[in-house]
Amino acid sequence: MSVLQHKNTLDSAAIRAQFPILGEKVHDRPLVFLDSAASAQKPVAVIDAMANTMRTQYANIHRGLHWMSERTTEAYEGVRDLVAAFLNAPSRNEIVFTRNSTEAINLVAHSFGALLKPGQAVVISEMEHHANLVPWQMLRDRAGIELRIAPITDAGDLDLEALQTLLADGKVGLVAVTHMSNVLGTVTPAKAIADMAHAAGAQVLFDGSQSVVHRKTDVQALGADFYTFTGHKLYGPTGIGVLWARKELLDAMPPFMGGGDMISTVTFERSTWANVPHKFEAGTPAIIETIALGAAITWVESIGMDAIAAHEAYLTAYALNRLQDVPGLNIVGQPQDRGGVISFTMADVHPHDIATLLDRNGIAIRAGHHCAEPLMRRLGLTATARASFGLYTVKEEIDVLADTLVRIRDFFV
Amino acid sequence: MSVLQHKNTLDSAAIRAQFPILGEKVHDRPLVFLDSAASAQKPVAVIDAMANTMRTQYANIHRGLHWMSERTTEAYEGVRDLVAAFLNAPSRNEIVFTRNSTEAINLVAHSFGALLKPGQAVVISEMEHHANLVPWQMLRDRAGIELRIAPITDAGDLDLEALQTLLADGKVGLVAVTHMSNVLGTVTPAKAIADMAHAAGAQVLFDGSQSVVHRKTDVQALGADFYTFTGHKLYGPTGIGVLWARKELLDAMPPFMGGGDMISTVTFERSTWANVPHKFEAGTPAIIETIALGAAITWVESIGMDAIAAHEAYLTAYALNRLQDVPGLNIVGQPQDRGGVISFTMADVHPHDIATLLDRNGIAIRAGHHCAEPLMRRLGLTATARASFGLYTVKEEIDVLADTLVRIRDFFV
Amino acid sequence: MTQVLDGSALYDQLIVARSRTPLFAGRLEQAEKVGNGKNPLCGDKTRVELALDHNHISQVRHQTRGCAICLAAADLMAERILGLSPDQALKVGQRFSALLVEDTVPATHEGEFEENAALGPLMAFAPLRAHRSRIRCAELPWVALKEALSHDDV
Amino acid sequence: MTQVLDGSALYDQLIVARSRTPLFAGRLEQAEKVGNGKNPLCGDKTRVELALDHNHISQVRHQTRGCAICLAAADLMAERILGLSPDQALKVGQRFSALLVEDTVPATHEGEFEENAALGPLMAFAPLRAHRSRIRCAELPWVALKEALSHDDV
Ligand SMILES: Cc1ncc(COP(=O)(O)O)c(C=O)c1O
Ligand SMILES: Cc1ncc(COP(=O)(O)O)c(C=O)c1O
Repeated sequence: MSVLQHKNTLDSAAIRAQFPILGEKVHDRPLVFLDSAASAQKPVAVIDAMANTMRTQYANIHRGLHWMSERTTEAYEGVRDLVAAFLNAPSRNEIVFTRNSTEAINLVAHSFGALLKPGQAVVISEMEHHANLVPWQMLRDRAGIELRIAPITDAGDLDLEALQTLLADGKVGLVAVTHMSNVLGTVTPAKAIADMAHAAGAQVLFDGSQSVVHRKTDVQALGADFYTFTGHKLYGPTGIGVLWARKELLDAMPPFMGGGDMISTVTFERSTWANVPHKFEAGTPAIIETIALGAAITWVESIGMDAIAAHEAYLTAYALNRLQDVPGLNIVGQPQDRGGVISFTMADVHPHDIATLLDRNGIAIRAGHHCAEPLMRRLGLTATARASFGLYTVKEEIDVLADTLVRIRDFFV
Repeated sequence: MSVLQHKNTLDSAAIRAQFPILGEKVHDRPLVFLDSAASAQKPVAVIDAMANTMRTQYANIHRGLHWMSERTTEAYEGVRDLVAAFLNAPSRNEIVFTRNSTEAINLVAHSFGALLKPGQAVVISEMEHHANLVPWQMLRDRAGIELRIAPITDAGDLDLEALQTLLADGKVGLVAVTHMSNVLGTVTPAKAIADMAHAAGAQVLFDGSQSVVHRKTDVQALGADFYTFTGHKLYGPTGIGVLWARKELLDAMPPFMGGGDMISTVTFERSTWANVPHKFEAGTPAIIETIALGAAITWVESIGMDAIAAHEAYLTAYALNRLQDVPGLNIVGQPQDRGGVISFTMADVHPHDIATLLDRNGIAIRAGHHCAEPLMRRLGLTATARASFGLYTVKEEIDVLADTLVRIRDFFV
Repeated sequence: MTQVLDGSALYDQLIVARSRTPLFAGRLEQAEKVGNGKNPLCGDKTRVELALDHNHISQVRHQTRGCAICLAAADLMAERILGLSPDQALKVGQRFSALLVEDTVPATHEGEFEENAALGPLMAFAPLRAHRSRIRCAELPWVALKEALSHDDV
Repeated sequence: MTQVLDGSALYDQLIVARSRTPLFAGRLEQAEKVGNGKNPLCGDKTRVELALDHNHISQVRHQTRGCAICLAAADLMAERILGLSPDQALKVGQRFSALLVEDTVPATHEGEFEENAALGPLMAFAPLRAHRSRIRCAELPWVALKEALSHDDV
């Protein structure tokens, strides 16, 4: 059975009606938003959750003894339960709220990094987003940790044999790889990677920024030790991200930032830290955004991650087919398992010109190095154009994309 | 002229109408919200700015070549101009967006801290919030920096003579003190502190979390080198704060977190950093919240910081008067210059019981150590009750507070 | 209390009275079991001292620095557990926790809670359920008790 | 271009033509002034080489790897500055920047811009103002030019 035979199981009209922005026009054309991998649009449920919090029930949390503070604390802490269930984490106390995925990874590089010893190594892959690369470089330069790069195959899959070789000397303390590439769409074989890492005595971190959006995530089934994601790609607000880690690791790690709420007692001489997860949440957190992330998760789950995955698999297969027919178009990467992200180039047309001309026609895609410069170098490119899909994307939008690409090519050649 | 003669210059009815939450009831009583120092309520202008962004104009910023991204980038970067003007900063490029004040101070402790040498010292004061204490302890323990504590007087003012003594040996690299105490309400003599610090070769950081809300801030007139504040206390959303620092300092400081958007070029071997302020803004920032912070600043400035300051000075004087009449009530601190924050204790009634009984009557105050445990110890207390005022606070609310406190005292004694 | 002050439901007269004049405050001359509870959020603390006689609590004292809820909870706990076996005392504690945390007042589960686990005057704390931030004030003495009873020796 | 593709206003025929077939691509055998421009955001880069004769630009070549806007901007810049003095060339550059950044197309300020600063074919880039993220593509060659002219020697 070809993937093209997947039934489109979502009620797209009803879903799209939940996203006010999808009714907007851009350059007098209806908006075709194919840049969800950069950041997704927000459903009414999320917009209302934020507005209602600010309109009816808001105060600073945790230390307040009054009604508004108690209720806001409950709403905030309730999202920890939602996120734990969303990731199938063993405990709500393993959920740390951060600004975004980037901060979550920096937190691990700082605090778990402090437990690594000079001479130990961290392995990342050739297809990492800068968010899962630069923090490890900074750790390397600060702490004498070796940084090893697991190569990818020409098809855009992680080279597991090469990874095995990198793990062989037993020096690796952490394997930190993406669970889904934001450029190639590659979904990595997380369980296999975790097993290899664990067999070599290493912990494993998955950057789930892209993948949690598209499929059901189960950190226990994946064998993950750390998992990160970012709210704004999951139809939630900006300013909120998540680090999940095994409690035992969080307990052992020193705090990242100091301040209110992360302490147990403070004297000028010495402070002691609050329990996990609060040890890692210094200062007033993104209260309103966390509550809205909860609304996003509840909303996405009401649709169902499996239905979303099926819808996007259908769309992706359809798009790969349609784009192959565009003259001069070259799809970058042929991974074994791909999420709803497609990078491409076009002979004789620079990706920036593609993006601008699509934009003139109401179509939003991304062009550039996608915060993955070393991957671009590996691919021998300086930039690609990238179309990415969300649960609100429909087949007709892919048709508009493909048709417009044909015209752009005609225009330039 | 007594402060009680100040005219109440704000149109309080019109202002209160802008805050939907002020119409709520708590335990069947109208909400009297006197906990703004912990976090302020949000006007419609802020709520709408967030909702409108998500409804009509949103995408990830900086790297997008399409209309939604360009417009969102403009809105986000426009707030840098607004904040620069709000603080009278010399350049928009000196404005770094953070999650909150806590992160801003941690950023300085990490990145400016990296420029300090073992044996150098940082001076803080006895009345710091944990946010301006714990990061410096962590720096001390990590980098062999000495942490010196400038005492306060019994009235709750910074002891300038003692500060002078702490600076005398020329080892101090940074004086980091609050611009307004969240417990005592003390407004510190920033210019005098800056002059003393500079004369001793030290830089100076002011924690403006409380003070920017109440008065016009001019970082140049204050002679500040670093200044921090937090959006949620300034009637803005959670998840957004500000670090201002002189460009020369920001240029010299290494980055705090690594990731997308803060780099210039990345190879596996080496990355180079983007220019200031982007060097300090890794990953997708709190886009929606930054835009809403801009709305908050515009709204507050439309009322006028001077009018707000006058209103709050009037309220504070009125409250000090009214509270003095409550039997058994003791106001903590008599600083020379006080913002709209009053801490108090009551003979025979624990602050927590005060807070709970006020709450039963619809009145929200805070009770506890206010994230300033060492200050509590200095004052010989474990907790205080604290009432704090915002621009929407009215005299009648202070009357309700004072009357209810009399009844609480009767209830317990 | 004047009638305009709302809070009487929460601060039962018994709570106010015991916080003002505790009956079990102080220390034992010969404590066999000691436990401490501290709430880092507010600095409140309590120390519970016990003496046992034939596996029954024969004497209790507490030293408590805290709010009215915490003080009264310590004092009423002391009164309630006097004469119980350690197991019975801990069962009362479980039931007290359930009272504070659960949405409905727990009915006596048949068999599960014997008569000795009845809450009696501790029911005065039931309205705390509406003030979740204060629940730990009432639980603090029970935390100390648990610590006292989990130690094998002093 | 078919009529349904919107973008003709932005991608003037001149821009498309010059990006496809640049007239000033390549290197000079004896460059007196060299400047480089690089856009780290996208990796586009350009190298501008000049020869001067009696303080007038007598030869220009550019090597550009970039988008159509950047390529055409480099080529049309080369054409425009040929024969100008360095000062005149930089003035054209200023005026070009103003064209891209300001909300209204800059009128010729009396006296301020001489005839030689007229933009001519560079006016093709005016619609870029509506695509702010692309402005730096058009400015890149001018950045390189500025660098070339600010060096005292090669
Ligand atoms: C004086 C002072 N500094 C710092 C902070 C920390 O602010 P935030 O929690 O928003 O980081 C606060 C507020 O809690 C404060 O009052
Ligand atoms: C794979 C991957 N990792 C990390 C990130 C960083 O996410 P954020 O910018 O929200 O921190 C992104 C998105 O930009 C991503 O696609």
